[in-house]
Amino acid sequence: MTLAHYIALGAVLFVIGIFGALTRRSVIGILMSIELMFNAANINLAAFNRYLHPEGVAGQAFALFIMTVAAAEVVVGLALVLAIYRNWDKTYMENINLLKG
Amino acid sequence: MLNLALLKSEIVLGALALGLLAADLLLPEGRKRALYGLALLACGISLFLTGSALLPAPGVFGAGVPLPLPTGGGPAAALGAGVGTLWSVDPFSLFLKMVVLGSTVLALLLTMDDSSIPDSEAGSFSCLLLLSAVGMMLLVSATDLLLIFVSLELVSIASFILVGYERRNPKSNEGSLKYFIFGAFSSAVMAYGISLFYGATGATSLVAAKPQGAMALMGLLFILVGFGFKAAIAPMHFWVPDAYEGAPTPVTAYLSVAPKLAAMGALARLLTALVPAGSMDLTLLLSLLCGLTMTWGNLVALFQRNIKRLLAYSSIAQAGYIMMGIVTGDAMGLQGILIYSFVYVAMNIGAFALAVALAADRSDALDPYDLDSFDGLSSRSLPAALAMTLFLLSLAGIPPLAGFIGKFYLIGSAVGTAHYGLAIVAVLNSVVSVYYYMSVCYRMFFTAPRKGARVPRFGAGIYAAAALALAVTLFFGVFPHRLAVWAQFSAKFLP
Amino acid sequence: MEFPLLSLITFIPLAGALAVLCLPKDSRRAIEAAALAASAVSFALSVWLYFAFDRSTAAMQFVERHAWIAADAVKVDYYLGVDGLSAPLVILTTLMSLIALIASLGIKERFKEYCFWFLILEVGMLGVFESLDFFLFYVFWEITLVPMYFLIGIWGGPQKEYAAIKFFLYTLAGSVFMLLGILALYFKADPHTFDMLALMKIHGTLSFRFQVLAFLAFYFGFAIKVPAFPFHTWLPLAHVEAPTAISVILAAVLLKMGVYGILRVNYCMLPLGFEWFLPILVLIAVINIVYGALCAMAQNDMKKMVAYSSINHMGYCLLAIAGVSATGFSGAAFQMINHGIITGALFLLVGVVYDRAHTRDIGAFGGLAAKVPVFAGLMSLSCFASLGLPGMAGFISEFLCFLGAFPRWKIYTAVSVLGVIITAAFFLRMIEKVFLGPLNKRWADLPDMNTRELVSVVPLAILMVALGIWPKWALDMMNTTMVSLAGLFK
Amino acid sequence: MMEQIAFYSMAGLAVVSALAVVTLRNTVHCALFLGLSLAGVAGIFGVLGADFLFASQILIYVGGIAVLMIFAVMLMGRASDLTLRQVNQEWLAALLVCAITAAGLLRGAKAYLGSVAAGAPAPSTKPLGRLMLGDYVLPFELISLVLTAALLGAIFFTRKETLPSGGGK
Amino acid sequence: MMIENVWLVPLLPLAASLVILFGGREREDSPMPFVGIAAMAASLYISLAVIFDAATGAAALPFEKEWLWYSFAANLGGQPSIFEMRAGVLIDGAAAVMLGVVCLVSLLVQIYSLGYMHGDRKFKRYFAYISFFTASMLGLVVSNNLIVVFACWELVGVSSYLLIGFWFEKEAPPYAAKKAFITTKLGDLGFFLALLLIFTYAGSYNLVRLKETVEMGYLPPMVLTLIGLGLLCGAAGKSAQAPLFIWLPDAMEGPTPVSALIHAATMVAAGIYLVARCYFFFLASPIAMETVAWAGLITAFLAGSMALVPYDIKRVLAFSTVSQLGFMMCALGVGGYTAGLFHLTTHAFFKALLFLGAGSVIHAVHTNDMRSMGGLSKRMPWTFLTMTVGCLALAGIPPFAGFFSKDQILEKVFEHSPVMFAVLVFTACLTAFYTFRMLFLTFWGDGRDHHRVDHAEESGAVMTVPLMILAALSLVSGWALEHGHAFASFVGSGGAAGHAAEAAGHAAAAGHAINPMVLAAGVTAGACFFIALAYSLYAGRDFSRAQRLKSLFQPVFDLLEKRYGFDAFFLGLVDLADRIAVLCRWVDIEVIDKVFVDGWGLLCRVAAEISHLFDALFVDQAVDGCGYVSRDIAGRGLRSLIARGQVQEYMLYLAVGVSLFAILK
Repeated sequence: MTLAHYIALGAVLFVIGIFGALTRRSVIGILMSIELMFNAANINLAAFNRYLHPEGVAGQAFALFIMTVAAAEVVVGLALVLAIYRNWDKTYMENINLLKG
Repeated sequence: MLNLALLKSEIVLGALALGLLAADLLLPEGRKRALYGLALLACGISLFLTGSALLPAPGVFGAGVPLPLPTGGGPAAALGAGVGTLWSVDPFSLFLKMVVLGSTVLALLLTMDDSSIPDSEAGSFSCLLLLSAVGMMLLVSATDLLLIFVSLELVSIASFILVGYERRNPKSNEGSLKYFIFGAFSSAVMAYGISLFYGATGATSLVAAKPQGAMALMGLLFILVGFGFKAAIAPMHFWVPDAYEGAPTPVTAYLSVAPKLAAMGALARLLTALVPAGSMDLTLLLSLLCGLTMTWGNLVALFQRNIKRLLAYSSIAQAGYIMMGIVTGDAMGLQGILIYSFVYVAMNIGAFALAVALAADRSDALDPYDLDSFDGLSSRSLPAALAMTLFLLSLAGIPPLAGFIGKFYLIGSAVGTAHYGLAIVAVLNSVVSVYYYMSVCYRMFFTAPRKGARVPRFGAGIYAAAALALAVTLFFGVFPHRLAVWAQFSAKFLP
Repeated sequence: MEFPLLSLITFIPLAGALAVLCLPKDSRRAIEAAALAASAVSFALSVWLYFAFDRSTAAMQFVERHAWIAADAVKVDYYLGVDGLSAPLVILTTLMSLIALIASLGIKERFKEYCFWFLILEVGMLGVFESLDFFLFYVFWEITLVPMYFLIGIWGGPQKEYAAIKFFLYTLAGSVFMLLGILALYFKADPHTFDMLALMKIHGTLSFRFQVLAFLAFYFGFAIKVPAFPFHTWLPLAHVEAPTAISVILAAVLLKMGVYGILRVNYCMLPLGFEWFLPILVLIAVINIVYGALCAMAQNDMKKMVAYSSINHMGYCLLAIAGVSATGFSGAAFQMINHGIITGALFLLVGVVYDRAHTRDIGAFGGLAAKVPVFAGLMSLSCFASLGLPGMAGFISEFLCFLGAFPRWKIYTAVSVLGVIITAAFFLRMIEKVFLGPLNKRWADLPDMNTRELVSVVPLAILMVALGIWPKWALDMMNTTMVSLAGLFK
Repeated sequence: MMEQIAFYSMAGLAVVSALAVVTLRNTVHCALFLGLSLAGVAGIFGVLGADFLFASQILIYVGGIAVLMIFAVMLMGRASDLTLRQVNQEWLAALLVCAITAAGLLRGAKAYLGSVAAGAPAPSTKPLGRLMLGDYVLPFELISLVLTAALLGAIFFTRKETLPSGGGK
Repeated sequence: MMIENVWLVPLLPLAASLVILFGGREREDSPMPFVGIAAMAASLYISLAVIFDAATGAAALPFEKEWLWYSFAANLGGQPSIFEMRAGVLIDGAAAVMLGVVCLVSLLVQIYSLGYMHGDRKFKRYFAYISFFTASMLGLVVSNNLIVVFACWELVGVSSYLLIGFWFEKEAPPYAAKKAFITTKLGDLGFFLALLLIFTYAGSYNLVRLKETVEMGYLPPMVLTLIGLGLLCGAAGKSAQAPLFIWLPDAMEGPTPVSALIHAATMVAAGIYLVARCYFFFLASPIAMETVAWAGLITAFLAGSMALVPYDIKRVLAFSTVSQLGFMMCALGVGGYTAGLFHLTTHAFFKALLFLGAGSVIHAVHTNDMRSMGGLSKRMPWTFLTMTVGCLALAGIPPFAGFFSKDQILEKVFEHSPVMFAVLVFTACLTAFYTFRMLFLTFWGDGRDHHRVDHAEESGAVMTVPLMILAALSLVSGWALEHGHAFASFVGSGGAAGHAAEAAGHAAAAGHAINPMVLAAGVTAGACFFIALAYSLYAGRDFSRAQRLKSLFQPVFDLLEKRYGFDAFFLGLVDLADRIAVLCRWVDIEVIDKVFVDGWGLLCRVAAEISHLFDALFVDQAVDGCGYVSRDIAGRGLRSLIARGQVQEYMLYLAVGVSLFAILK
């Protein structure tokens, strides 16, 4: 197994995440896609750490931080969605359209 | 070498922010406003700690004697500055920390008189505000991508919540949600970028990194996206108008200044650390983004009829001006970033302060922040109209106001480093910007007041904020020497 | 420390402005007194400047220099001084400001704001002529814009808002390029400096390409102000819409800032660029003269006509500068003063008639000379002065302008002499249509000029005759400087 | 060989589930597949020998985030969600963009074809702990502030409006 | 010595004019005119004293005295330095003579005006203008500096403007005044260019120094020619030479004494005087000389012919002036310096006389139209008598003044070119014809308009006495001055350029000189013949013969009445200028403004629209969403299917950018 495999895997996940983030119609769908993107980053970090820079664990540590941050974002995001859902029963992105230029 | 003591102002502020939460529980329902006072106090303490680190800096607060050049740890250490594992407390970051704290103070002052945030939420609101301030202060100190990422996230998450603080205002919700989605997306992109960067360099530290190769470049690009989002650089600015319009106005004022400046500061540090070291040249990309940011912000601002949106777009353009300093990267440009940050806080929040004051009278209107709030202001309150005029002119960069000094540095550095195209774009943009700034003046001076318009009342907080902002705008416009010397001193500490 | 004469001249109006701001809106008398006093003291000090001015040296006089910003990247001095080019303009500025202020005493609405903006404007104008530091120069240059915007926009005519913003944006567009030029020069100097006198000495180190580009940047800024063809179209609009006193200031002082800049900066600092641009400059000058005059001839609005005549007259200045000779420079410098006085008077007089008749349409009048002889006399006098009648100030300067340009540009000068006759034609036509012939019954009870108007116009009338008969009073101030200016690159 | 089997199975799991996450209509299914995909990623961590990361991934992501998502979906779901298209009309453009990005990234990844792992993976829990409480103590503490802020936000947004708050609109 | 005080000559009337203008109130019986008359008398006294001193040799001519006027920075010899502009007086013979003539005529005109303008509302102002007019002319005469000459030259123009347009309440005078000013100004352009050339090449405006420079041959011939032509241009404007004479007939709209002044001494004389004063330039350039001669010749003939047809008494006189000025110009052009100046002098007297006489007539009958006159000889004997003297002088009948001066001119011209001579002689005969046509029409026969003529009365002494003085002068001046070449030697006493050249010319032309007696007799005979012709045509009750003649030569008459189309030509020119001006105005508003100002704005606007559109696509959604949220949730659900997700579009856009960059790098 070469590093390239891992990086390619990360890239594919990342791109799938982007695709989801760009196309999902529900906020939660977007959130899920973004989680995929974070995971892609984590795979990269872990793989790089293992293959290129095995002398420390900085990459893995970073991945942990990313995980936590992602969790925090999910919390805030879901809370926000919940609040909006409660207010107006809307979880679709394009329905949120009050502000105009 | 942890040197956590260097970060005493952040630590104290963070602790006090949490303390506010505790105080929130203790205070009875009717007395919550006192928390604003406590928050101000916290900022004051932090400001004092930050400032005291600067006190020994000659030529800044003291007499204008020549500055010692920073050589190694010598004078920097004497300033209470130093380097931790992931951060560096140096005059550059100290400067920006004071800017951040200053804008926090002003935003708090505005909040005290703004009706959009219920008093019962004062505790959590000011806690979040202070937390984001902590994030920014660490952001400008950070020398490692890890710390940058985490502090940026702290700022972002606090901001998402702050924007949505008018819970029952659909606009606020919507702004917050858009801001959140876009913020999360760019965080993810940035995280991915950092991973690539880590792969290419083996470290996340800016100090040791020698980025090379396509992967590192791509990593940097993705990291830039994160910063661009935070600093609202076009084309990553789309969240700005909605978030700004939806947010409670003090938050808008705050967001239009502090995170932007902090991100710019961090970006400056990042790029000065990385770009000269590596073999890649991001100047073209950066100057394109810079020009685009200025132009886009200004052109779209021409159409706005809502003062918040207008200032939102104008703040995009202002970010573009500041970015010029990053593009050029020379001493003058870096000083320009600092000077402009400093004065930008004053003039932008000053303008917002007046907008808040005027909107307070328009609770009946469909849109209290419509530009027609300004109609005939000069006949209702000449001082207010003049103050607003000065803020706007300063934003437009008309001398002898402080905004000009900053812009002068930035454009100067562009000319000095032969970025003539960028300089021309910048000056043309400031001409365009005059048009919409003046359209506000037009309403204040040339039109008759709306029927039933009253002499605007200023709460103590708004009054203090506006007065402070005005004083800074005027004083540093006419006597910019101290500021220039301070910025010069501070910018020298960047690598 | 020497007596800071120039600072006082410049900043006394600022003190006046602040005083006006502090006075309550209703106490009109006090506001009038404060504004007039500030302007008058400034004028009195500039009269002192006139007498104390050393006419035998081309060096800067009354120099004041203090460090302002002393950072490494930007070193700016508060650096004032006048020489034979700027001193007369300073005096002109204080004089015209005082006169315009007197003329604006008739303003009824928002008088306090008016005085405030007006005095700020005066500060800016004076500063432009006195600054010897580029940064300071630019600061003052821009300071003039904002008050002008408000003065036109609040107290102007029907299209005032459009005129105001057009003026603001257009001149700002010019001046930002000037800023680029300033910065470019700054970085070319070693050590970097904004000191204009020092920058005059570095042209030897500047490449041709640089000089051309910098020249264009500066020229763009100044040409809009002059205004030189084709950047002149803001002027008629601004003039027509501006209130009388502001038209006066606009014509008498603001336009001079452009010519002053071209002389002081483009010529002195960028000789190669100047040389390169000369053929175009002279062409522009001729167009200004002939085309400006022709446009003026086609106008029915008196104020517009005078405005276009300004374009024509500033063309003489440009032509003279294009001559690159001591004579030409003298001519240009003197023409600036004279144009200020004469056109100032013309605008005042047009204002007088507009105040009474509420129209400026030339065709709407007729035979007024019988009804308002004093007005007719002063107007005719000013018109004749403006068309360059000998014995009046305009003649000497126009003549010097042509004389200065002729050795170098014979054909162009010959063509631009045509402008003289066109000028004569439209002024005489105006006089004929407005004052002569049978009295238009509509104006049967038009009152003649009142004291306030006389007080504002008569000094100018006296000056235009006095300077025509005895130009020594003005020329002696300039001569040495002009000789040294012309000798800069020999 | 084992490694390869493990890698490909885990990678396949992650990718296929991820595709399901972004394409399926039923949001509940999406959330379930997200859990699977995250678990696949956890497997990759395992293959890489990042033991602590593996554990955290299972605990935090699969056990926490994915479950939270499912809850949220269930809470807010409507009948129509099951039938409506869950993809907006820009999917083609998005696909194009993704293809381009993927091409760029994969091209970059090709550079690492030659690099293979040196030695056996060392257990990482201990060094991670040292790092977190050593050099990384500041970000570590900062994360707590991030979580506090997120918590504050979550409380704020989800709290029912109880009292008519003073001064609010 | 009075000559030391000669600078007072122009200044006294100037002071007087200021005093009159600003002193006292405007009244019909204001005493102010006497200030002017007194000043004029004083000036006349000084002038006469100067002439006397010079004639007796007590004062040496030329006399020059100058003061520093102002100094300006100039590039002389390529080196910038301070040039001192000095101004002062330079009196040579010609100047002295002119001083006397101008002062005298002006004094008489002013006295005459006391009667003529009596009762006018702007009585006082009139005298202020007249004094100013005279002052300007005197300044022009005495000045030694061409700039001052030019200044006074222009002031003459202005004062003529004021005086011609004096009755500005009427329609025509203002127009005529403007026409006069602009037309002369047109000529002045040439003068102005000449001035520029002079300073550029000679570096001075001092006449004495210029003369030295020119005579040393420092100036290239081309330049000299151009200078000469420029000066001629100026002179043509002021002295109403072809084709710039169009203003002069219109200038008759002014009060008649003013016409007298303009035509006799001040304005039109200025041109001739200028050419004489700058004669050294012309002498140095044969082309210029020749042009002067031809210009004069053509003018003389054209104007003389045009004078044949009008019925306006002043117009006839006006054309005659133009014609006579042509004579003078022609004389100067052929080298007849003395002759030209001599004719200028004598012409001043008899033309003033004729105009004042005509004024007297007009004053009496209140019309200019000669068809309404006739038979006035009985009612206005003094006027008739003096005017007859004038006419005889103008017609060149010996021993009247005109004879002598015209004779000299013809002699000179004959020496130069027989063709020109022939034309001039013919013109001289025409002169006799139209002069007497006028005289006969006015005074002979019976009154055609009894209503007017019967009420005509002889003017008062204040008007007739000046007439008599002028008549006396017209009678004797020619003879007296011709006697012993007094005039020639006096004019030449300043060492004037012309005189020396003339002496040289005499020697050269001695070969084909004409016998003076033959010439005199021939011309006189011709003149008499034409007078007789005029008598036969116009002396009768009606002028049926004249009408028949007219119908015979209708095209010619038409041409003459249309003034050879010059007026139409200039009007067309003005019209053209107007059209160009309107075009310019249009270009300015529609093109320049749009391109250079609004164009930028438009560009900006377009760019802004584009970026706004972009933002609007994402931000606005072009859906009026405001308020729908709370109202219409269910309906939105379906509609939202076709709506687009903006946030994702932002991100899409961003992703496009990033990915493109990723590929490109």
